[in-house]
This record gives sequence, structure tokens and C-alpha cells, in this order.
Amino acid sequence: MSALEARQVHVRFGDRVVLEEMNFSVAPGELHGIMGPNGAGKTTFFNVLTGRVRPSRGQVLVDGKDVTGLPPHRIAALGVARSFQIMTLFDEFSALENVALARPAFRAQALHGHRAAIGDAETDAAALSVLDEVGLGSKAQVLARDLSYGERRALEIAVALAQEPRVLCLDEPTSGLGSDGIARIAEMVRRLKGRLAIVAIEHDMEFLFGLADRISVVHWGQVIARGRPDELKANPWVRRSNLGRFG
Amino acid sequence: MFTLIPFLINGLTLGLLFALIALGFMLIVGVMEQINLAHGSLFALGAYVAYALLGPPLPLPVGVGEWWAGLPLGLRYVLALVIAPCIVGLLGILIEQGMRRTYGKDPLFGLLLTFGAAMVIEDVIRSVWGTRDYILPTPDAISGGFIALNLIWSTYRFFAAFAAAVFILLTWLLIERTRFGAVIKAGAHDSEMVRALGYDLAKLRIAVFAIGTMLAAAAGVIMAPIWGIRPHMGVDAVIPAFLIIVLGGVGSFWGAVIAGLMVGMVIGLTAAYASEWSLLSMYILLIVVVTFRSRGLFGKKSILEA
Amino acid sequence: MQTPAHAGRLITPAMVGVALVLLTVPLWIAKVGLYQYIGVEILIWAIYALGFNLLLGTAGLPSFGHGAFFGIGAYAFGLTQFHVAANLWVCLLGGILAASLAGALVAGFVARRRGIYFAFLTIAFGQVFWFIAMKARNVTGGEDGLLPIARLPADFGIVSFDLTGNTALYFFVLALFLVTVVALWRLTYSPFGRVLSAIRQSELRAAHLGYQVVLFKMLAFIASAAFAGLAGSLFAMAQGGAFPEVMALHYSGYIVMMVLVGGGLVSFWGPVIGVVVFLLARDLLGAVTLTWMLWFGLLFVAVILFKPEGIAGVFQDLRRRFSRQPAQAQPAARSTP
Amino acid sequence: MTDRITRRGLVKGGTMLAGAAAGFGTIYGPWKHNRAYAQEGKPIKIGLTCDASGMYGASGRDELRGITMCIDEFNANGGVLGRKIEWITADTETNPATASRVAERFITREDCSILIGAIHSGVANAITQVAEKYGTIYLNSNSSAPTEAGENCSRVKFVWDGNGTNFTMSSVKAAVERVGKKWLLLTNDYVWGHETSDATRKLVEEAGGEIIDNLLIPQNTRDFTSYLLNIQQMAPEVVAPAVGGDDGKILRAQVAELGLDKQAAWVQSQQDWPDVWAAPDSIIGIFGTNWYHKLKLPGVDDFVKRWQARADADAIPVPGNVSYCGYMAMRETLRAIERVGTTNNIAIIKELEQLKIPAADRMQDYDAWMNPDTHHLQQTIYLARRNPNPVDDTDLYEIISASKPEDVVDPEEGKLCKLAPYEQIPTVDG
Repeated sequence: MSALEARQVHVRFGDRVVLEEMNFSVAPGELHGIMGPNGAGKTTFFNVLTGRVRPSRGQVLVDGKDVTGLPPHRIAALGVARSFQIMTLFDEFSALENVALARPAFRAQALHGHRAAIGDAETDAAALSVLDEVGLGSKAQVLARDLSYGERRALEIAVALAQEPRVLCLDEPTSGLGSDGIARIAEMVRRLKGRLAIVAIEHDMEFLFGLADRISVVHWGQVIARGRPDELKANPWVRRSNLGRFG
Repeated sequence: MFTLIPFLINGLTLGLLFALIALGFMLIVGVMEQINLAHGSLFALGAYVAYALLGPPLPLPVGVGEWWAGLPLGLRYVLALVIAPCIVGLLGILIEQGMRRTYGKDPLFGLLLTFGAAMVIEDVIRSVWGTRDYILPTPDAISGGFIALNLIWSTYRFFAAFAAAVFILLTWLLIERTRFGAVIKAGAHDSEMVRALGYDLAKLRIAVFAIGTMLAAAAGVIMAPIWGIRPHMGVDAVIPAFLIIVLGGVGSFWGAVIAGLMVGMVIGLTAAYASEWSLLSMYILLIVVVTFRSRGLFGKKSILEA
Repeated sequence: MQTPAHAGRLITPAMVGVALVLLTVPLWIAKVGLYQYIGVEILIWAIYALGFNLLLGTAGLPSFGHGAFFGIGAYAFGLTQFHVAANLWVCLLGGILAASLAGALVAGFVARRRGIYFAFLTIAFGQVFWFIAMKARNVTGGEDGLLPIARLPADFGIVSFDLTGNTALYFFVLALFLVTVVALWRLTYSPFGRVLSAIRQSELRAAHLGYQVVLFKMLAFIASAAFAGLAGSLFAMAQGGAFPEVMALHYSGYIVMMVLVGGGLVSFWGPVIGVVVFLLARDLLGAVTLTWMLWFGLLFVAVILFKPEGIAGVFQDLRRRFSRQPAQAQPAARSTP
Repeated sequence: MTDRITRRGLVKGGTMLAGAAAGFGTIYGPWKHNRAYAQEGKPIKIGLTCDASGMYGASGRDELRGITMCIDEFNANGGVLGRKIEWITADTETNPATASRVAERFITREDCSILIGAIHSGVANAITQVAEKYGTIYLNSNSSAPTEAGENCSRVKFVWDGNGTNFTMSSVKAAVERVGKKWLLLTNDYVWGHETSDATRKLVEEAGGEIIDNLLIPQNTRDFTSYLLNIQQMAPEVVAPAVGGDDGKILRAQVAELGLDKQAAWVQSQQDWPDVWAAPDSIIGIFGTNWYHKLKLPGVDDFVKRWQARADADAIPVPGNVSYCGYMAMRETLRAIERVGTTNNIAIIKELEQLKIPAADRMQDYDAWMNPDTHHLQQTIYLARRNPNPVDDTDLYEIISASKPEDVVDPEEGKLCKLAPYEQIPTVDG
């Protein structure tokens, strides 16, 4: 059974069709990459998967369970986490607080108003280990807005990871980074690979072809090609459209 | 016997006046996504400036005041309808200059800035003109009453409703039928587009704010003979303006006009049958509409919410 | 608002300091040319402002119609006294409950809205409540207010304190103020408060982290309405009556003004500073000039334009400037937990 | 705040709190404010709770002029009891909540021994409550709601204006007999409006008239067109509006503009001079007043001249009933202080309760007296209408009758008013 699956998803805004008959799945432990030109509908597709956009038609399933139309917080609670291309962090919080807030253990107690959220050793330790995983352990107390761009990109992933998801959706995790930065994120994702299902929208070819188990090429709201990286490299359409230029 | 028609007519004229009051407010909130809480004070200021022009001669040097007072009242009235909005529009530009510091920040700051400006304007009015109230003189041609349907009707009120309709139409033409209108509509959502069209966004905002405040002042001049002129008349204007925008839906021109007419009708009709409810009726209307259509009658999902 | 030091504590040194200063107020307030009653009113508005800041500063929801809940608390206090039981605790509970219920009702409409649209709807609802208070003459006394509301004794079973005097009332309100401070400090830095703050910083992210944003907003709205109701109850007691004016748009604006001028966006204590400045300015300037609002309005505009972080923001800047030298010796991260 | 405050600070704070809690029960209670200020050579301080903004802002300013004129005149003659009189004012905003705070401040911070001023009954009520708590004498100079000396009367409050019932009584009977029996009421939806209309209804019915309808008009109504349409369709013979302040001004202007006052007779309660002055063209029907600056009585001209000599730029050119009431309330109270030779509040109250003012001294047609059971001054009530032959710009009224106080006594007042015994009033000596 797929960890996350989309069946014939169709999205239209007014009279504009954004996604058409999208079929998609990612198995536990698999990394499924998505590529395509800007405006192809990739981020909208993520929005459908994570509940932010309700599809006009079609279904979204998590572990085989129909979650179509559920709001984002319900889908998140089912173990689907996402990162954002445009960084969406809690800027006035420290890196540690950003991560702590994402943990399911914290969420379970989120309505607690009678006790302090700060200084809870257990939460701090757990959050710190997530930060360590993305190499931000030493920056735990720095405010998110004071981190460097690369560090913020790492924190963006750390927050999603802290949700202890079964499916991790990464929306252009290397966007705006230089080659060193991309390499660091790639290394980070490589370590995660196999532990959970990952869906990654990415422009960087090297990143995607080096890491993905399968890649879907999206154009005009449709999947125009799908397969393993080696298969895809041979795909005439992909060759013709000069994949490298997508990036 | 008791007939309904006069109340319907009254509701209609009242509705047009309400729509006029909301017009400038609507323009600024719809295009610039700024709530101009000074709308009411600018409305009041418009009325006061008109009074200065139409009332007792101003203490101007070398007989200018006397010369002005010597002009026929009708002419002065028409000129006041132009001059008062212009003066208030200049103040609007000043406010916009302050407001631009808040663009890009939480929109709350724009709202608070205009709240502060409203307080200042109201107190300035009070210290210049005092707390007593004034009645704005009107030319004979549009004052007094006439008889129709066996009832006496106020001539000025019909003039005012007509003027309101004209202002509504002009505003609509400006937004829908001019290049400027197309640009300001784009400007709210897409500043790049505005630049691409060769307009300076900063200047555009000044223009919109100036027009919005001028409309507020014009409404003030037109309402003054009906409501009387007093320092806190602005509050009487800004609250209906608010309700009308919420009722009609933020950013919807016709929503505001139709909401204004609805409010006028409801007030007019309740006045006929249950006079003590007449002011409350507009609030009830609001609650009913918002219960079923939380974005108002014609409100779309606004980017204000993002 | 950054997480301050001592966020995890129930009672912080700052609270103790404030409590000590406030406890001595009756001893010197008359000597500095003020009077006891103004002390009572400042504390009441401070409760209101602190509760309001949970919504504005922490959750980032600019309610411009909060006067409604303050007023409802006042009326409910009086009505409970007249029709249910003339017992202070029952009446206070009545005020808080009524305001919370009204808060829940409004929250149902506005919690899905954001930014200016939220402000818009809260203004509209505030007007509705204000108008009802003016119109429902049989219940509220209309324009003339609900009179006479007694200052009921604070009955603790074994001992009962008479609160009719301003000094006694001051101490009673002070006690509730301190309870409010502790409760709101705890709430602000509890998991619940952190989620509210997160929602303000990025509603999108909070939703995708699994938080039911609307629920949190509603709860924040209700909690803040409840504190407004408490303050309103106390205000009715202090004034001996409940009046519709405090529910009008102007007064709803004043509370936003106080919180902002004081620096509620950057500091827990900002609202208190704002209330003290506003009420003292009104009192002192109001005695000198009838156009005091002109000067305060100009000050307010200046704050919005040049220092939106308010007075507390200025303090923070100064402290940062002074602590810069020693900061080189210490790691910079000292300011966060 | 730093970490330097230690546990010891906490313990100390706790002890203080406990101490204070124990303390205020004993030291400050039971509540009875017995205030006495050092008196020798110290000025007597009076708090002027006059509206400067809101619905009655204009009237409040006019009232202030009369009061301060009186104080200045006393000071020019050496003050009272050899002491100078000082006054302070703050804007009560036609807002009971503000008035309440201002009263607290005037009494507890400014040490005012007397408060004076109010047009709006809600404001007057709020001030009364505070004044009563401290035993401070409060002069309600201009609020004419019948409840002021009825159910809301107070031992510390004196009411100096005629009330709605007084004015109505002077006009209703005559109007029913001479004009017509079909009456329509217009009622401003607050205490004063309702009370005035209730009184009118009773008198109309007693006189054999009929009320065909009562239209409630919300406060702050700006546009009366729909009501005027209603009135035209119902075609009453007499319309009796109880619409006050700004609302009344606008109503009269709209009625006058349409000439509706020619279709039905408009019989009104008191018209305040500042309201009339703002719209002289809108004087309609007949209405009441308790004073007019062109009354042919000794002293009036002199009073007007003295008033004009010190008027500010914003002022109306001549004093009207509002200024007059403020002046008279202040004068009689200061004289009472002079007579009793003390500023003790109980002594002053007892003296004022005996108050009798000869007509000449009051510049009215008949003698006035204070009703000791309601604290309401009983005085001459005039009926007036628009002056067809004015002698100058300010001559707007033609006085058509003067009713003796005993003919227009409000019968309800005495039944509803229960004054607290003297012993329950905290003593004040300022």
C-alpha cells in the first residue's frame, strides 16, 4: 500500500485548469521526485496532498485512507509533513522552539494553558536531537530570523522532520542555495532516505537524479513522464525538452 | 391613509446617501487594502470647510472675504462642492505620506494611523470651530419643500440623492471605464503590473487616497444640510460606512452601492412600521447577512485575508 | 514578541517588583498630585489591556471592537447584582461568563478571518453590541446607563472586606490584577500561548504542523473577552454604574492605542505601560487643556510612524545599547531561553 | 528587572501584602468619608462638570460661562467668607462614564467642596452617585429630566432648572383646549424623552385630548424624513416632540424647512438657548423656557451686559436659559454659604432647603422656592414662540405667558423622591 497516493486529482481555479487527472503515489521508504517548469502545478499539487487546496475531483489517500478535503491540520496529524519553497518559519522563535513546536508530543499538549512550555527538559532534548540531525545543534538558541539562509533552509526541513512524519513532502528544499548548500541538503536527505516516504519537488537535476527512486515530470498540470532516473534519462520527450533547462 | 410608497421613496434616497458616504471608504479599502478610520473626520472636515465658504464671511485680508460673500449663494455652493474636497484631498495626501511608512508591515498599522489622524482632525475641528453646531446654508433653488402624493417633500434631500447618484456613477466610470481605473485595480494586487504599465506605484497610491478622501469630503458637504455640522458628525458617517462595506463585501463596488440602498430601504421601512427599530434595523441586517455570507453579499475571498 | 527570560517561571522578579511598587501606591499617590480613584481605574484598564494583548500581541489578531466585551462585563455585573445575587463573587463570575459567551459568539464569525478583514468584522460586531446596549433601555438603562451598581464587599467567609472606599477597592483590584498577570504570563508562555504566537508568525506553517488554527484563535478570542469581562465588572463596581460609551468605537480604539503605545507587540508589560501613560496623560493633560486628545493623537501617530514597538520597544533598544559592551564577554544568545 | 531580587524580596512582598490586606479592612472601613480641609485663607474650590464635547457640548460651554461669571463676581467682591473661590473644569464629554471619573477626581484630588454642571440626565446621575458617596454638594444646573428630582433625587443634589413636567403643564392644557385633541408624540429614546412624553400623555388625556401615536426616535437621529412622512400621513392636530439637544435642533430645522409647523401645532418642552441659537430659522410652534434675555424685568439688561462683557469669542452674543441657570445655581449656593457662615455641607444643604428667592432677585415674574422634599427649585415657567417682530438679531422669542410655580408643580416628584436622612451623609467641610 502506498504511504501517500493521489488518484485522478483535478484542480481548477475559475476557468483555469491547474491539475488534470494527476495520479501519483509514494511507497514507504521511497523517494519520489517531481520536476517540471515553473507554473506546471507542482506546488498546487503539494497543496492538494497536504490539504491546503481541495481538489475539484479525485482522491487523496494516506495509507489507503481517503483524506480528500480534510483540512491541513488533520492531514498533518496523519503523519504527512511538508516544507515550503518560500521559507515559512517562526521568525521570532529560536531554532529550538521552531522544532519543539512541530513535535507530535507538543501538539498533544497544545491546549495546555496552565503549565510552562519553556524549560521542559524532555521536549528540549528531543528537539535538540532533530536539530543535530540537520547540523543546527549549535544554533539551537538563535532566533530563526538571525540564522543564515542555508541554516534556515536546513531548519525548514528540521521542522518538518520534527513532526515525525511517515510522509515528508519537500517543496524545492535547495531553492536559492549554492552548490555547497545543495550538497549539504542532499546529504541530509540521503540520510533520511529509506526511513520514510519522501516526495520532493526539485529543480536541481543532480540532486533529484542522484537521490530519487522514481521521478515524475509534470507539465501543464499533467504527468508527462514517470520512471526511474535511468529510465527517464532515456525518455525521448524528456530529452527533447532538454531537462536541464528546467532547473 | 397610510401608504407605503413614500417610505420606499424615502428609503431609496436615504440609500443613495448612505452609498455616497461609503464611497470613498470603499475605494480606499478596495483598492489599497487600507481601512481609513479617518474617513469620518475627513467627512466632517469637508462639511466644516463648506461652512467656512458658505457661512459668515471669513476674516480674509483686503476684502477677499467680502468679495467672496458677495457672490451668489448658488455659485458659492457649487464652488464649495469643488473646493472643500480639494482641501481635504490635500490633507488626504498628507495622511498617505505618513501611511506609506506602514506599507508592507501589518495592515493594522495603517488602520491605527488613521485612527490617530481621526482623533487629531476631530480635535482640530473642535478648537477651530468650537463645539457649537452649524447649519449649512443652501441656495433657494434646492431648499424648502414641494408637494407630491399629497405630502410635503424636502427638495434638498432629492437634490442630495441625485448628487449621490452622480458621484456613484462618476466613481464607477473612473474605475471601470478609464485606463487609470484599470491600473488602480491592478495596483492593489500586482505592483509589478503597475510598473509594467508605466505607472509609479507610489503616485498611484497617492492618487487613490486623494480621491477617496475627496469623496469623503464631498459626502460631508452634501450631507451637512441634512445632518447639521458638529465636531463628532464624523462618527455618524464612519459607522454606516463600515457596516455597508461589511454588508456589501470588501472590494466590491456594486456590493457597497447595493448594501447602501438596502440599509436605506430597511431604515426607511422600519421607520414606517416600528420607528424605534429604525437604526437598529441596519445592524440586524448586518448580522443576518454575515451569518449566511460571512464575506458579505458580494465579497470574494479577499487577499486581505492572506 | 521574543521569548523573554523567566518565561518558564510562574512568578518572575519583574512581577514581584511591580507588585511591590503597586502595593505602596496608596501611600504616595496623593502626594504626587494624583488620587486614589485613578489608581483603581489604571489597574482595571491594565487587566483589560493585558487580556487584550493575548489577542493582539500574542495571537496577532487586531480586534477593534473589544470594548463590547468590557461593556458586557460591566452590564452583566450590574444585572447579576440586581437580579441574581448581590454577592461579589457571583457578580464577577456573571460578568466574566457573559463576556466569554459574547466572545464565543463573535469568535465564531471572525476566527476564520485575518488581518484587516478581522478588524473589520470586529468593528462591526462591536457596533452591534454598543447599539444594543444603547437601545435595550429596559435592560441596560440605555443612554443613561445602568445605575446604581454597588461596591459589594469581598466576602471570604470568615472575613469580609468592605470595598466602598477607593483605597480598599484599589487593593482588591490590585489582587485581581496580580492574579491576571500571573495567569496571563503563564498562559502566554504555555504550549497554548506558544502555538498562538506561532500562528501569528505563520498561520500557514502552524496549520501544516497539525494545529487547528481556527480553534486556537477562537479560544484566544474567548479568553481575551473573559479578561475584558472581568475588567468591565470591576469598572462597573468602581464607577457605580455601567454605561454604553465604553463600548463605542472610540473606546475600542483606545485600548488598541494603549496596548500599542506601551509596546504590547514586543513586551508582556507593554500594555500596562500604555495604560499608565494613557490614563495619566488624559488626567493631567485633560486638566490643562480640553483638546488633550489632539496632543495624545499626535503622539500616537508619531509612535505608529516611527516606533511601532512602542515605549517598551524604546526601553528594549536602550537596554540593548547599554548591554552591548558586556555582551562581548558573554555569548550573544543570552537573551533567549 | 534582574535576578538580584531574591527570595527575601518575595517573602517581604508577601508579608506586606498580608499586612496591607489586614490593614485596609480596619483602617479604611467602615466607609464614611468625613473630610475636612484646612480652611483659613484657603480658597473654596468648585468643580465645574460641564460638557465640552458630545451631544451637549455647546450647551455645556454656555453653562460654564454663566457659572464662571458668577464666581468672578463673587471674587471681585472678596469671595465668600473672606475666602477666594477657585474653580476647575474638565470635559465630561456628555458621557456618564467620563463624568463619573471627573467627579471622583474633582472631589478626591482637587478637594472640590461643590460640584456644579450637567445638561444630560445620564451625566447628572453619574455625578450624583459619586457626590453622594462623599457627601459633596452637587448642583444640577440644567438637566431637566423629571427623575432628577424624582426617583433619582439625592440629599446632596439640588436641581435648578424646570423639569419636563413643569414645562409641559404650562402648555398642554391650553393647547388641547385651543388647538386640537389629536396629539402625536415624538419621543427621544432616553430617560428625559420618555419622562417628558409620559407627562405629556397624562396631561393631554386629563385635558380630554387623545394621543394617536408615539414615535420613538433613537438618539443621534440625523435624518427625520421618515418620521415627518409618518406625521404627515397621520395628520395630528398637535405634535409634541420631546427630542433634545442636537437631535432636536435638526428636527426643528427639517420641520421648518418643509413648513410642516403650519400643518400641525408643535408644542414643545423647554428649548435651550444654545440649541435655538444654532438654528434661529428653525424655531417652530410654542415651547417653554425659564428665562429670556429680553424679559422686561429689572436687572435683566444689566445681567446681559455683564455677561457680554466677559464672553469669549466662541460665545453666543447673549446669555440664555442655560447660562442663566448655571449662574443662578452658583449664586444661590454661594450666598447660602455666606449666610450660614460655614462650608459644612450639611449646614449648606439645610440652608438651601429653605431657599426662597424673590422674583426681582431672580429676574423672573414670580418668587421661586426650593422644595425641601425633592431639592427641586420651583420657579416661573414661560411659554414662548417665534418672535414675529424682533427688535434685533437676538430677539428670537415672543414670551406669550408666564406660569406661576405653584400652577405647574410636578405632582409625581414628591411621591418618587426619598431623600436620605442627614446622618447618612458624610460630612464635608471645605
